[in-house]
Amino acid sequence: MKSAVIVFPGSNRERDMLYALELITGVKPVAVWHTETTLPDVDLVVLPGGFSYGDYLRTGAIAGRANIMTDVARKAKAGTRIMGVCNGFQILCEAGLLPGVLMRNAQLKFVCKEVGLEVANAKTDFTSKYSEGQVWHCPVAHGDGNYFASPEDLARLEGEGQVVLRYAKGENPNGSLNDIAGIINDRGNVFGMMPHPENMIEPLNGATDGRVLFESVLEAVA
Amino acid sequence: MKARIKVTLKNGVLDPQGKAIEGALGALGFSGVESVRQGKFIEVELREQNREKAHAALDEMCRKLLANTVIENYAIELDEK
Amino acid sequence: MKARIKVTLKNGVLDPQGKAIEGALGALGFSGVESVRQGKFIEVELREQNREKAHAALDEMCRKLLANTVIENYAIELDEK
Amino acid sequence: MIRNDVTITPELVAEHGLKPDEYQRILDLIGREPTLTELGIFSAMWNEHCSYKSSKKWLRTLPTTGDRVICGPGENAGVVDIGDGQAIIFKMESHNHPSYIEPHQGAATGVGGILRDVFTMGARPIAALNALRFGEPSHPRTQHIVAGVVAGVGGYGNSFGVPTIGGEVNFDPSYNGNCLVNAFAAGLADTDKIFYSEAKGVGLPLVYLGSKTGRDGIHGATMASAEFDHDTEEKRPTVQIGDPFSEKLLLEACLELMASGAVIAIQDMGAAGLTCSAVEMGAKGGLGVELNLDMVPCRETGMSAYEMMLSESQERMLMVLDPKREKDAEAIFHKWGLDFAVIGKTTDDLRFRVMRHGELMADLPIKDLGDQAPEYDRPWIATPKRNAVAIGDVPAPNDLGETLATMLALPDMCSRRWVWEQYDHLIQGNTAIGPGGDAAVIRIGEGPKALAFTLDVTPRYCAADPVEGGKQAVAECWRNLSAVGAEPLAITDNLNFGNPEKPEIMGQFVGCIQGIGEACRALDFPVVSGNVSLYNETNGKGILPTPAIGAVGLLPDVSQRATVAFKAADETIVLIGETTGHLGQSIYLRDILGRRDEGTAPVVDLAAERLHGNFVRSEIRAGSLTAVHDISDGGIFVALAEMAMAGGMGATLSTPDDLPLHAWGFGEDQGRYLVTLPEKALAHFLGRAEMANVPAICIGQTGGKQLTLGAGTPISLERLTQAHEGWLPNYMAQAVEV
Ligand SMILES: Nc1ncnc2c1ncn2[C@@H]1O[C@H](COP(=O)(O)OP(=O)(O)O)[C@@H](O)[C@H]1O
Ligand SMILES: [Mg+2]
Repeated sequence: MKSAVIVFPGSNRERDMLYALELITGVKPVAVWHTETTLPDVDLVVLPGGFSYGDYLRTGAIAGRANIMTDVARKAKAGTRIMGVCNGFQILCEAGLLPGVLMRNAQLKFVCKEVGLEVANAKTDFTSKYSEGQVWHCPVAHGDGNYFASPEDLARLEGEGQVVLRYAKGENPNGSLNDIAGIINDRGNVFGMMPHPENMIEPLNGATDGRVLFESVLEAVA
Repeated sequence: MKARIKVTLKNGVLDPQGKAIEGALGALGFSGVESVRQGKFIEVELREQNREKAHAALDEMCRKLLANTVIENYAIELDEK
Repeated sequence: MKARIKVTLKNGVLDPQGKAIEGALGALGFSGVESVRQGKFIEVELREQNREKAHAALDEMCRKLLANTVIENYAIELDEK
Repeated sequence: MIRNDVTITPELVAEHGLKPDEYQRILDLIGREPTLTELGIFSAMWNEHCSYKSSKKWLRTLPTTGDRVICGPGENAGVVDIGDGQAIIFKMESHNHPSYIEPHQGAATGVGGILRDVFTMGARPIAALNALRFGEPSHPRTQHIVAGVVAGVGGYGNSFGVPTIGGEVNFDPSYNGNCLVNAFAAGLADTDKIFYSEAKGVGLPLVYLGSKTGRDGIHGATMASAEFDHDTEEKRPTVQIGDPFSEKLLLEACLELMASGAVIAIQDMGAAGLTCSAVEMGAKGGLGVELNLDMVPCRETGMSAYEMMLSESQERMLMVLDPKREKDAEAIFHKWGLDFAVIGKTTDDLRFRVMRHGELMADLPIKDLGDQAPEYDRPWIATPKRNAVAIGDVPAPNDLGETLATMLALPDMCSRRWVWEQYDHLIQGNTAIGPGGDAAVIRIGEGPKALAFTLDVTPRYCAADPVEGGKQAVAECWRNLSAVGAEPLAITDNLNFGNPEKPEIMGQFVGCIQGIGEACRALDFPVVSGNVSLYNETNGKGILPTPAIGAVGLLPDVSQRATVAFKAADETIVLIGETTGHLGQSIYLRDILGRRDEGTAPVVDLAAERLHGNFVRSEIRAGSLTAVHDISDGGIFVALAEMAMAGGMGATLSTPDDLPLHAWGFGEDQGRYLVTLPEKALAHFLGRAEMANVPAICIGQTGGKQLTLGAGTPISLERLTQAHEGWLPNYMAQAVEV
């Protein structure tokens, strides 16, 4: 599987993502600098975590309008799989590729800890190797992960099975509506999540639950 | 020309910061605070001297970047003169 | 009574947010932006009906919580009426 | 604009923190009255913070060399060889005064400064830690300072992208007017690609990189050396704002530039920014420096030479570049969106010249600015020894279990989860042991090698007995590293004290250094970098002597590491080390019985320390232990409770026959560990301990959901956990950072 990771000024989990992708897919991913205008031809485009542009103004706002995002939108339309993790999720929302927005955590504090994630939809390319309702463990590390969408958008997301991951009961770390941790677009190729599966891939991390997500994509591509 | 832009959350949009400030004010002993909403206040200095053109440019800046119109409203104020 | 509070950075205090927005506006093709400073805009709804008392309370809220007076200035505006 | 040709009055000299005899020294050195810019330069170079004038004499007594030491104190950070052509580069630094004035930004820029020290030398930061000390919880400013400092430390490190993996938090009334924020950072580099600040070559361009210069923190360095009084408010406008985003860009740009081979020398702009960095680079290289300030990228208009030389704007660097590579270098910086300007050159005449608008604003002998700084042998009085407390004079608690619960919920003893959950401790994906254990462990690259990190000091011991306290701080670090299975390599220190002009305070300082030096020599644990923060006093009252130690250890194989959590039921708990029931200066005496500052500090037997640590480490590496925890504050009972809470499993202890239970369990004797192992392995283990001459006794079994402490009433784990986890979040519940 060929993959690309977009690097914005202020991205800081791109190295973690590059490492995870290479470890799990066996192919070295391409790092793409934000000023580029075209993405390479790949099976998966990843927007990694971090504080692009310092997360100033709004998280993901400035990166959401970077040069490369025009091609991300084009690729999304053409059906390429796109995944945003943490800041990447925030950027996809700001760029309008996913509905809603990630607001400041309800406690107004950055939160880094392991949480349980419940698979709300196991029929996506990103979660097919989990089972529906399964709870797996994954770290979160963010200050703005509080998912919000208009009542109409929310109803649509829930109705169409576009809510893919939820924080397990009682473990919502940020006040997200409906405990939403990850969503997918209606077409099923653009996926965003706040937690960091790339930091849960080898025994050193305490568990390898996050690996399954990458393996799902790998299987979908094959 | 100087401009001031107020970006505020739309009605019905959750405002965790406002809520927390409200709580904190209560804890500090301020009673009678019914609600708090937090927004942004952006001051822009423009080379443009024509008020209309300046306003049009600022409006575009707001729509393209300064406000997320899914959740935010904005208001532009230009310096007198 | 409704009040609006503008919290802005003092002169000379570094404003990384403003700087980043300035850069982003430039990259989006807006020319002629000379400077951007970002502040906060806080709307407070108070039960107090007496203007003077409301102002005094708001002033204290600013000093105690809403503004960081080490680096920020604040301005209070009360609704007409 | 501030003029340069003002008359230098005694008041102006005093405002620059220079004493009359120090000013006379300046007059003698340059043979004329200085210009205002020159006075500013001298005040920056000669204040306590930059010149170490009160501490130098004593710092020289510390051991700073060793087989693995590549570079000791004197550079931006210490460099230690970890094998395979790799080095770990680390240092700790204080940002105490700025953090008291503006907790969030003060702490943030403290973290920014220490990260810069590390990557200036060519290292990519892999770990950050922080030692924090706040006033008593009931003090009206404490909550605000805790909230701001923690948000500031986290905000900067999280955005920059370094895992913040450990540290310390203490509360004490002596910090009411002077909080301590000591930030530690470590980075990884190849031993053949380390960069130093010594300029080489005449006529080479001096390049300014990073953010623009503003009027931030002018007089910040001077402020850091002045005692606070009630007019502190007046000093406020000197705060600097941190911009972690720019720092991250600066990191990437610097590393890219270094890899390109263009960098000859590099120095970050820290305290007293341009002045200190330019003087140091020139003086170290035996070269003069000429600056043209008109070329300095400025954020504000109309800045004078004086202001530019003293500005402490953050996220800036100074480099000497290979002139042939200037264009490539500029391209790299523009790619990262950072300012780049040639602002001067090296010369062969050993003068430090500063030009502004074509005028010579300063012309000083560059070497003398550093070498001729005053150095004091300040008078000192040794701290009087405290009287010992006899065990018989210390009553037992009514209910041992409840007392343990109370102890675990004390401000100094409760869980720090509220703090570390605000720090990204997982980024970079190498965190093998995060916050909450004895030492944090970070894998190096793809392993199997790993490094362990810890920060420690027990200020109440240092106050009671500076020498023993100094020894104890080093020994506890050494113990924490050993407890995870790491070989202790080297330390950095951050010496926080009150006003050194008072002989009693100077006595604390001297005693602590003696103790630190003694422990470092006995444990082969050299000091490779450090920082001194003096004048931590408000209205004449000094802080507890707080020589924080930061230490680094090496694990050859990350899979051979130990953690504190109990792993399985029915395992045997073994106590390593000698127990005498030392209750002097203990948490039990101070906080349970309210007998503050009573008794002698526990004595550290360095030979025993070494023996026990080496034994525990070799057992961890042999895979014979299932859990390991060192014993520190609160004694055996607290250590046991921590292991139980971490593992979600209780334990039953037998009753000692030679000591009262409370003295045995709450005493704070040094050089001890608790370890667990399967019962069937016990006999062999005890045999090996005996062979090694290490005291080891079996004290109980794991299992169940409660702690049974000898004859005491059992207490449930749930109750202990609630108490332990509850205090800090409850205390901070009302604090909001807008
Ligand atoms: N400011 C802090 N930041 C991150 N971790 C911290 C901080 N303060 C304490 N910790 C962590 O909490 C745990 C307990 O701290 P402490 O009681 O000082 O440990 P020890 O007694 O082993 O030195 C340690 O793992 C330590 O690293
Ligand atoms: Mg310990």
